[in-house]
Order: sequence, then C-alpha cells, then structure tokens
Amino acid sequence: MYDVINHLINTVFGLGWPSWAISLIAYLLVATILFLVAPFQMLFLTYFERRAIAQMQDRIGPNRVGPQGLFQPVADGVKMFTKEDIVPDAADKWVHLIGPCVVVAPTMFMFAVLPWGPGMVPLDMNIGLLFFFAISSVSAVGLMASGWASNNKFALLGAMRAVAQMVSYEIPAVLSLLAIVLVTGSLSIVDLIHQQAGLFISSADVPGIPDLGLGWFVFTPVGFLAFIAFFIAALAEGERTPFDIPEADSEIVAGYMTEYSGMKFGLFYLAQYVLNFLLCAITAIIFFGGWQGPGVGWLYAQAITPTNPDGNGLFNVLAGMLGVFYFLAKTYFFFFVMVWVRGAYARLRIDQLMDFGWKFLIPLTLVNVISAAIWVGLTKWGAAEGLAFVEGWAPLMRWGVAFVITLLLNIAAYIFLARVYSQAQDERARLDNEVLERLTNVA
Amino acid sequence: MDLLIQIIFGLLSALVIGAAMMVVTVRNVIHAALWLIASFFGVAALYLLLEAEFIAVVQVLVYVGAISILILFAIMLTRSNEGDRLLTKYWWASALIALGLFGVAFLPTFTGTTWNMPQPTGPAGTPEVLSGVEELGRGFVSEFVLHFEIAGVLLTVALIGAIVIAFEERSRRRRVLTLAEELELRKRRQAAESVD
Amino acid sequence: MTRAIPLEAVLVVAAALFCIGLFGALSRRNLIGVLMGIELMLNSANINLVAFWRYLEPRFITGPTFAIFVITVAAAEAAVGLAMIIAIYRSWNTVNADSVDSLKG
Amino acid sequence: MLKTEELQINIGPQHPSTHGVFRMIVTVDGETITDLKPVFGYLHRNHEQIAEVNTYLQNMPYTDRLDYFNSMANNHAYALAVEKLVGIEVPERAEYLRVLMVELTRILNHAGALGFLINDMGAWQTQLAFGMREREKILDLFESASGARLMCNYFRFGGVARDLPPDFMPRLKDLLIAMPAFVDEMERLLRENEILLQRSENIGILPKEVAISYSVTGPMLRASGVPYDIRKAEPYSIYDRFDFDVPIGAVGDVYDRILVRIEEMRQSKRIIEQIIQQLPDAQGGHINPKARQNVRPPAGDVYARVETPKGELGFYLVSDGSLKPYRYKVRAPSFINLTPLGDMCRGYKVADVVVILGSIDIVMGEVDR
Amino acid sequence: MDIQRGNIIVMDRRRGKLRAGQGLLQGLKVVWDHWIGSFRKNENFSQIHGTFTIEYPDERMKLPQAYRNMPVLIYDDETGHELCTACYQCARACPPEVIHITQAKDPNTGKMVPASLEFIIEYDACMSCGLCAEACPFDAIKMDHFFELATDDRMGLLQRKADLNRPISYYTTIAPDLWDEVKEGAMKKLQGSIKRRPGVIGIAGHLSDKIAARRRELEAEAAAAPPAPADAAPAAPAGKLSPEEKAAKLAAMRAAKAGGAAPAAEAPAPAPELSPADAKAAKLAAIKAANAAKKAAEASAAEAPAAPVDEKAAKLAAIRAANAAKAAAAEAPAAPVDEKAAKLAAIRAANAAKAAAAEAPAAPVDEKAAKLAAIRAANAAKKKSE
Repeated sequence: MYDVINHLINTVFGLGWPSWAISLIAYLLVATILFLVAPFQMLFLTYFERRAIAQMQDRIGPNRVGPQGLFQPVADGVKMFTKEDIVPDAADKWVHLIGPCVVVAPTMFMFAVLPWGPGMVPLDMNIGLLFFFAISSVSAVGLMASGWASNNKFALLGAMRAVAQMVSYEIPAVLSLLAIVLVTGSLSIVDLIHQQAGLFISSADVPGIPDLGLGWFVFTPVGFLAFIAFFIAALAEGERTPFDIPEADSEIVAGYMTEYSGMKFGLFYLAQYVLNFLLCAITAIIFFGGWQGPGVGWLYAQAITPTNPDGNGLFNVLAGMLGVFYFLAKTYFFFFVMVWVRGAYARLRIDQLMDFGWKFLIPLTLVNVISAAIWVGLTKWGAAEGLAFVEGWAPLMRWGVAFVITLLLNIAAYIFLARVYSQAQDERARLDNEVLERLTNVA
Repeated sequence: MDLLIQIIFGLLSALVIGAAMMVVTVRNVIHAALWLIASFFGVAALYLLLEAEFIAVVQVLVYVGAISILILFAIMLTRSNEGDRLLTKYWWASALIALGLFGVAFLPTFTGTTWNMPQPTGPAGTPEVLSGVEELGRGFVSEFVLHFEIAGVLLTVALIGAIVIAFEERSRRRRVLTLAEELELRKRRQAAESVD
Repeated sequence: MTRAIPLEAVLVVAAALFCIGLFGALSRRNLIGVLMGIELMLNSANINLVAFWRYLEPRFITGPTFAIFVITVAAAEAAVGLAMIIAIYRSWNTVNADSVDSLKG
Repeated sequence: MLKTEELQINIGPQHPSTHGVFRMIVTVDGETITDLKPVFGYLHRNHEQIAEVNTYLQNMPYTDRLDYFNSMANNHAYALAVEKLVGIEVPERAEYLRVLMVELTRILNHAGALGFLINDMGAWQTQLAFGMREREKILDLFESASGARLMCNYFRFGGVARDLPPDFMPRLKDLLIAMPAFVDEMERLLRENEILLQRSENIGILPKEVAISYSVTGPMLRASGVPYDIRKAEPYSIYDRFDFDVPIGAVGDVYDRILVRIEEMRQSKRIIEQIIQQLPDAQGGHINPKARQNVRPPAGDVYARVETPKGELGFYLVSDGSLKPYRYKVRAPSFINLTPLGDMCRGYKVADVVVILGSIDIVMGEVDR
Repeated sequence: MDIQRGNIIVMDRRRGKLRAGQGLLQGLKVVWDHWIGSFRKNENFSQIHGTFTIEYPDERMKLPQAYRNMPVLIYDDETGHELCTACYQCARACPPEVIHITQAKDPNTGKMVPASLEFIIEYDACMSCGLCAEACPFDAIKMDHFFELATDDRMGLLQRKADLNRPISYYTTIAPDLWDEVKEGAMKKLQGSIKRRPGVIGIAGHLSDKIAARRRELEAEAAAAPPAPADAAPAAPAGKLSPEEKAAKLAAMRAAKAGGAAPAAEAPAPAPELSPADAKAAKLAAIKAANAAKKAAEASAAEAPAAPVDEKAAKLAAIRAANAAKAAAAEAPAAPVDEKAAKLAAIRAANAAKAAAAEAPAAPVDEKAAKLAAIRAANAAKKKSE
C-alpha cells in the first residue's frame, strides 16, 4: 500500500511529501478500510448464522426484510441504535461506559496483523501471532469492568465466569500455536503462510513438491491435533456453544450483558461476532494455509514483488483476488462449522468446562508440543544439532518417518487422555465414599 | 521526524505518569485498578517507541492480560466496607521519602553521569542491528538456560503456593449431601447400628 | 530514535514512576493498593532495563532477557501476594493494612 | 459483597426455562444448592369448583385444559370415570379410536418433552425443532379428527364425538413410516453425545425407595427402576389386547429419564401398528347410540385412572344423583411428580436445577388446576 | 413384578465404552443431514427432512372439514328462513354460557313463534368446544372455519344475530360432508317451522324487509291485474299462508313433484279458471312451483357427481353474491345505522365473491361477475358509510 500511495502522490502529482507523511496516509487508509470491513463482516455473519441454523432446523430463517432477508442485520443494527440506553443509577457511569469500549477495541487491533492475500497484510510484524493473542486477552479486562459496573449480582457472577473461561482457554490456544511455531520457526504470520505451499507435503519440508498451495499444516499429525485443540479453545474464547456459559440464559440471565441496552449492547454483540470472525480467520490461516490455494503461488510469481520488481501489475490484482477468495472461503467454512456445532450441542456446566480445559486440552497440547519437537528434529535438524543418523536420509524419507512417529504419539496420547478424563468424570460423579465414611462413624 | 517522536514520547510519558498518580490517589480501588491498566498500556507503548517489540507484546500479554485481571478478581472477592480514610496515618512521611529519593538521588545521578554511547560505526543511514526475538530465543537456550529454568521453577512454585494459600480446604467447606448420598448414609448407619 | 530522545529523559520518566509506586506502596490503606504500588515499581525497573539495552548496547540480549525475568517475577509475586490477601480477608474479614497487626492465624 | 455465604437466587416465574409460570427459591452456597423451595399456584383457575357448577358433559372441554400438552389423555380419564359411574359400555371401534388417540398423544408429549429438556441444557432449539415437527404432524391428525389441534374435546360418554375423516388413515400410515426414523435420529443425537452425558449422568438421582414414598408415577418412576405402568398393572379399556414392553431405568437420573422416554415412543408406535391391524370399521360404531350425553348418574362415587405420558391421571367423582357432580377431584401426575424436586436438587449445581426440572416434564396447567 | 404380553426392558446405559468424541460426531452428522435436506419442501408426513414452514399470510394450511372455531347461525338461501327455532338447547349445553336467545312472538296473536328474535354469542368468552353444534336438534348452529377474528374493541366480539347469519351455501363450501349427513332432517324440520312462522318472523335479518316489501308488491299486483304470468323474480315470496293459499300451495307442490326434474323454465300448467282470490293463490303457487323446480334442479346439480356444469353453479354463486350485495345495500331500517355491521356485511360479500371466484375454476365469465359483485358490495359499503 505504501508504494502505491507513494507512486500516486510523488510521481503523479509530484508533491514530494516526506516518506513518513506518506506512510502515515497509507496506514490511515488501511485503518479506515479495516474499520469498514469489521462491521460488514459482523452484519454478514449474523445473517449467515441465522440462515444456517434455521436451515439446520428445517425452517427458513429471516427472509422478509429485503431480498431473501439480506437487510435483516441492518434492521437489527438500527434497532440496536435506536433502543434507549439505560444506565442503572447505582452503577458508576464511567466504568459502565468504558466496559464495552475496552471489549471492542482489541478486536479491531487484531485486524492489524491479518494477511488477506499475498502481499496484502496491513502490518507484517515479525511477532504477529503473539501480538494477536496478547491483544485478545485485553478484552477480558473489559468484560470484568462491565460486569462490575452494572452493580447487579448476576452480571458480576456472569462476568467472573466469562473471564475465568477466557483466561483459562487462552492457555491451550497459545500452546497449540506454540507447536506450529516450533514447526515453522517464526512467529510472523506471513512466513507461516508461505511455508504452507506444496501438495499435502509442505514444500518447506520436501523442496521438490509441485507448489499447488495445498501443503497445509493440518495434513501433518502435529498440525491436525493442534487444529482440533485450537478450534475447541477458539470456541471457548469466542463464547460459542458448547462453551457459551457467560450468557447462559437458562442459569444466570444474560451474564455480564444484563444491564446493557441500546448501543452498548450492540457493541458487545459486535465484539463477539468480530472476535469469532478473527478466530475463524486465524484457524484458516495457521492450519489451512490462509490465502494459499492452487494457482495463487503461480500468479504471485509473475506479479510485482520486492523480489522481482519487473512483473506486471495485473497479476498482483489477480493473485490478490484469488487469495482473498480462498481466505474468505476457508474462514466462512469455519464459521459455518461454529454454527453447525452451535446447532448440534448442548452447553457445558461451568465446572465441567474448566475441567475439560485444564485436564484434557492442556495436557493434549503439551504432548503435541513434544511431537512438534520430534517433527522438527527429524525433518530439519542435521548433524550440527547432534542428530547425525538423520543426515543421510532423503527429505521425503525423513518426512515419512517423522509423520509416522508423531502420528503414533498423538493418537496414543489422545486415547490415553480420553480414557483418563472420562474415568475422572465418573469418579467425580460417583458417591463420595470417604465423606460418607467420615459421616457414618461421626453419628 | 524527530519532532514527531519527541511529541509522541512526551504524550506517552504524560500518560504513564498521570495514570500512576491516579492509581495512588483515587478513592475507589476499582478505578485505581483501571488506571493501573492504563499505565501498563502506556509503558507498553513506551517499549514500542524504544523498538523493543517483543517486550512490549509480552508486557501487554502478561501485565494487562493476566496480572490486572488477577488484581480485579482479588478486589471483587474482598469487597470489604470502604475504608474511611484512603491513606494511612503517616502518608505525608512516605510522600516526603519518595520526593526526597527522586530529587536527591535519582535526578542528579541520571542527568549527571555521562553515558558512553556507542558511536554509530557504519555509514549514517545503516539501521543499527538490534537483537530481536531470534537472538532472544537463542540466548534463552544457550547462555541463559540456567536463568530460564529457574524462572520456570519459580513460576510453578508461585502457582502451587497461590493455590494452597487461597484455596479453602475441602473439609472446612460444609459438604452438601445429595438425596442419593443421604440414602446411602442412612443405610450405612443402620448397618452400623445393627452390627453393634 | 536514539537521536530524538536523550537517554536521560527515559530514565527520568522511569524514576518518576518508581517514586509514585513507592509512595503508593507505602501510603495506601488497602492491601491491594499496596500491591499495585509494587507493580508500578517493577514496571519502572523494566523501563530502565530496556532503555539501557536500547541506548548502550543494542546488539546484546542481556537487557531484554532480564526484562522478561522481571516480568515473570512480577507475575509470580502478584499471584502469591493476592492469594495471601484473600487468605487474610477470609480469616480477618478486612483488607486494611492497619488492622492486620497480629500474627495469630 | 461476594463472600461465599448463603445466597438466595430466585429462578422466578418469568424465567425462560421454567415450563410455564413456576418459581423456585434456591439458596446457594457458592455454586452448589443447599435448599430449594418450589412456589407455584400462578396458573390456578379454580378448575375443580367450576366442575361442580357444570353438568358432566360440560366438563369435558375443561379437561382439555388440565395438561394442555395431551388433552386426549385427560378426556379419556374423565370419560372412563363417568362411564364407570353411569354404567355406559363403549363399542369396539370407539375403544380402538380412543387408544389410538392416547398413544399418538404419548408420542407427541415425549417428542416435545425431550426437545424442551435438551433446550434447557442450552442446545438452541435444534432437537426442539425436530420434536416440534413430529408434534405438528400428530396435531394435524387430531385437527382433522376432532376439530382442534390442542383442545380436542373429542371424547363423549360411550365413545368419541365423530368418526375418522377419510383422509385420516393414509396420513397416519405415512406418519408411522416417519416415526422410527425420527426416534432413531433422536436417539443418535442424545444417547452417545458426550456433552449431554456430562450434563445428565448422575444428575438429579431419585432412588427407587424415595420415588415410591413420594408416590411419583409415570416415566419418572420407571426411570428409577420400578416397572409400574397402569396399562399393564390394571389394564383399563382394551390395553390387554396389545403387547408392548415397559422400559425401566437403572440409576434414576436425568439420563435414564431420557432413555425411558425414547423407548416409550417406540412402544407407542408398536401399539398404534397393532391398532391399525385390529381396527373394526363398523359404520357409526364410534359411539354407543343409546348413551345419553347429559347423564344423570345415580348417587355414588368413582375413581378412574389412566396412564398419561406424564404419569397416573385419576378422576374422583362424587355424584348426588343430580345433573352436576357433587365433588370433582383430579389426581394430577405433574403436581405429585413435582414434590420431590426440592430433595432431588440438593447438592447439585445451579445449572442442574433447570435440567432436573426439565427431566421431570411438568405442565403447570395440571399442577395448579 | 412380571407383566403380561410384553417384558420389562432395563435401559442399557452403555457404560465402559470409550467416550472420545464419537457421539459428538454422530450429532454433527444428524444436523448435517438436516441441513442438506432442508433445501427442499417437506411434502407429506412420511418425510422427516425438508423445510416444513408454511409462510402464513401467503400460503395457507387447508383446514379440515371438522375444524371448529366459532359458532354461527345457518339460514336457508331460498326461503331466507333461519333454521333456529329458539329451543334453547344450545344455551343449555354451553359450558361458559355465552349464548343468549330471546324467542320471537306473533305480534297479533301474542303466541310464541318457533324463531329467535335476537341471538347473541359472546365470541370473547366462547372456547369453540363445539358442544352447542352437537346439542342443536335443528342443525341451526354450526362451527365456522373463520379464525381471523382480531378486533380492537371488546364489544366487537359480542356477535348479534345479524353478524352470526351465514347462508347454507357458505356452510356447504366449508364442510360439505358434514352438511350432507344432516341435510334431509334439517330441511324437513325447517319446512315444519316455516309453517308455524307468521309474516316475516324467522327470516334472516337482512332479508326480512326485502321479502315483506316483495309480498306487498305481490298483493298489490294480484289485486290490480288478473293473474299475470309468474315473473322469474328471484325473490322468494314465502310468507305465512292463509288456509286457502295453503291448499293451492299443496296442489302446486304436487304438480312440481309430478313435473319431476323438468327444467325450471318450463311454464307451470295453466291453472283452471278460479275466483280472484284463487287467482292470487294460484299465482303464488306457480311461483312456489318455480322455486321447487329450481331447487330440484339445483339438487340435481348438487347430486350430479362433480357436475361438468360448473358455469351454472358459478352463475348461481354470482347471483347469490349479488343478493348479499343488494342485502348489504338495503340494511334493515330497524337496526341503528351500524357502521360495523355494514362493514362486516361488505366483507362477507367480498368473501362470498372471493369464494365464488375461487369455486369457479376456469370460467372467465364468473370471475368477472364475482369481481362485479365485490365492487358493487364495496360501493354499497362506501355509500352506506357516508
């Protein structure tokens, strides 16, 4: 974006502004585009969700407002704006106002590091992934503040549950990404995508693979287990079923949102849906190769890039469009899976949810980190790092051996943990023997 | 360009100092906690200004993401009746100490000493080579591997310690028996009575 | 960046932050207020570390590593500190620093 | 403010998941429940006093409003009571029509009850939508036979009000094609689902002895392991001509109640198939022509009971020889199944209260009368 | 505890099976089938996939014949006589006692007449249980299929006789089989009760004055000129007959029966030379015969299975719509100019016109006539409201 604007201002109009001014304009322009994209994503996702879940239940879903109900979210938005904004008198006004803002702000930040297409990334930070998760943990503070500010016993309980859930499910999410970062070796999201070219075997491991953009991490056992753990943690992070405890209407009415109405309630709604979109996007990027897909690599090779400046611009646009199409298709598929899960499952109780997170997901991701280490050891390291015997093998051979070992390790870990976890559940539920013993001889 | 950076630095330091002052003086503890979070954000931005990206992000992740929530949880769990006086009896004494320390000790030392700034070696335009995340990671497993392990052990100790201190033992909590357990209990008692 | 802002300016900001933290730790009645003061002091120490690394020897990683160690220590300390505060609150039902004055459990 | 002392939560009458207007005052210690006091009476409509100023036939439409989920079963109980009091005997075809309608109500009620229960567990109405679709089909059949979907008022003394319309049988046979597929699908959704298992296994356990002492009846009693079904224990009308099984549970928790209800839907389908084979098609056989509808029973009293989908619904009528019943008492299964709620919920989490209430499957119309 | 003809099944809770997510996948599979299946409509009862929503205002469910919503009174199209003889059976049978009837009295003799003067049903309290329709010995009160009863004023739900009247033709459109079962008995009883009703008592409200005016016209005409040929006025001039008229009518009835299914247009046999009084009676009888013949023709039309002659039924319906429209115009002077009754009658006329239009499948002519009638009804309502 910087060179486009630079070319526009300096050469076409010849104004000769200083480079920092141009980069300022460029970043401002990108920021405004992202600020438009986020709400539109939210509008489309609410509509998509209501139609999809209606179809799953053999009904039709909104189809009265506008053609096929397309303007339904706009109607919801208008309703959200026009509703009167009630602030409970005993609540302290400032914190009540700041709460939703602090919840929404991080979700906008996270768009900064999201690559939409080849070369189309707002800000290519070399610690992009870590930035993404650091910012997402800030919204928990906003939840806490809004829960406290509405001075209502239920809201506070709901807020504490929500924050406890978000914080405790951040650990498996970050750990599962740790495994992938181990395999790729870099925290930057753009590198992550570049390493997912190739056909089922990423070209980073075996250079000879024809680059069809399908070398996704999910085809490796490490990546697959990380994908499952990450997606479950993302469900919990975005408060989707089966982890939507905070606004579990059947227990505590609407959790931390009870005392909000009108625009502030809309903000919570916006924050939740944008966060869901971002989590689906990150799942698509890390495990399913973001904008990687057949043809994008080839198109981008001809385009104008820092490496080959004399390609022709048309390919930039083509590669960009195809890349964005692949990226959005994958993201919407994952959002469809989120809606699908919402349609199929009941809700977990708060203590079961914590149990599941700490006793099943975190050990699973730790094992996955070990298998990632084995994978890196076998495929990338040579004699320098002390693995002399691997030196002679062909890359395909090394990839195969690594695949088999990690696959066995992961499956064994999964089965073992599932058995231990279900026994622990039964144990918890069965009668508490030692308590009964103690009480019998007490009487 | 330098002017822009100076303006930004001025704003950031004003944010950090202002928020810190508010943390100390504001009456309601929750507001104090929120101001604390604001100052953490200020400090993170300062790190970015000093081009220590990784530290800035870790600061946001750890301080704003975890410690402030811990503080908020603690405040809400211990809502005691609002103390009438905000500050302890001898608050002016501690104020004097702080000011004295700042005026007498820090200011002259920092401004007085001459720091041996490294002269820029290469031609003017070359960006200095900064030790980014790569070197940090490599350093953690080579030179600083001992410190790294100790930090790990410290964290686990703190984790277990916090749980042991804060957690109410099961016995003290009154155990509520479900219907099935009561029935079981009655059966056992009858069995016990019939035996003796 | 180092040309625009002299090292002393950053150090002064860190020192100011430290003093405010010290004042907060010493004078606030609420135990959690004291803890917040301590957090501020640790933060100021961190700023110094990073400033020295950035200005004096940017190529070595001792500065950032110790900054990270300070952060981990701060996190551990906050966790244990708050656990103690909650335990005190449960037994004495108050969080005021003054009234917690005897060692009986 | 949030020290974990006794906290009183009011899961109030307008709570989204109490079935109708029903309030529970729950005292909570932390997350576990220490005591639960049910409060109801919000839907009391003086049903039994109104019955004393109505003639016997005029009471028939009012019995629809007792358990408004299955009105046919209520009519059946009342009709049996009056026929026993007056001594009217019912022709063959009418008996078959009656049992057909009651068994269809059983399927309808269990499909709805399971849907509501899963909905209380937070499943966003998907199973409820499937259950409601089957329920709508059966309600359409009721509408074509009796004239109304819910308030059928279809039973008369000595038979049923109207014979089946010509298009009833083909649609019923279609429904029976869809029924096994629907029940299997419901079972595939519910039986193995780990999340549902965690939310329903060993929750709200009602041991066998306690269930009997609380005189609980219906699926709840059978889930606790007592194989007591009035259709088998004291076969009324023509239930002795059909062979069907009685499912019982092992532990008596929410999961067993779900399984028992699914199995009962299958057994009802078996009964309907047998009815279709044995249905005599005597013209005008739907009612006993000699039975006068405004009956004047001899002085005396009677108690008739029927196995409705919720339990044992009994009518105790005392007549003093006049046109109006002297005393009209309804033994409502939901009311009596609700009494052990306080005991059953003690010791479980707040989130389980709603699930346990849903598993009891009550309808407030019958509880408050 | 053992039971006969069936065994006790203990539900198997499948413990000990490794629960590692298979159940969850099955759940997803079920929902996926429904998602895939929901892109087509769910036709009949045997399918469990497919969308089953019926978008109410546009598509409507076909109501079964036995459907019952609110009770209405039936009157005979030809004679305009209501079937209700105010025998109070329905008032006695109604559980919430919402039916209030006052019986009509013969003005000159003071005796009770088998017809209702005013018939009120409180629609808001009525629970449409159908007991009144079963209790009525004269099949005068039937359950309607009209459920769009939303109104903004409570008194609107207090339905008087004028609002309750529905012609038999309307009832046969909504519940043909139910009417066929009771038709003979009902008609016989109707004839019986018509005999015992003097003057215009017992005729549906909106038709009574028109018929009275028609009768006066007939007397004047008979008195002024010798017996003119019976005109084909559709108005049915049936009133209380004096004894000799009764005799003439009997003769005419017998002639009509002898005439068999002769088409209505056949001129009645030339009456023998009678005294002027007899002339009037004969003429009356002629008209009666024409009516009887027409009814016979219409009966034949109804009997003929799915008669190919749709146009005649459509034309009949159109005429009937015209009557209703004319009736709307000639609102009974006795009732206060009641804005709502006019509007209700106009709506009913429009319904009847729509029913007529819906009933005549293809013939463009009938649509035009029905539309004509609807427009005329609308104009009448508008004229009435100024």
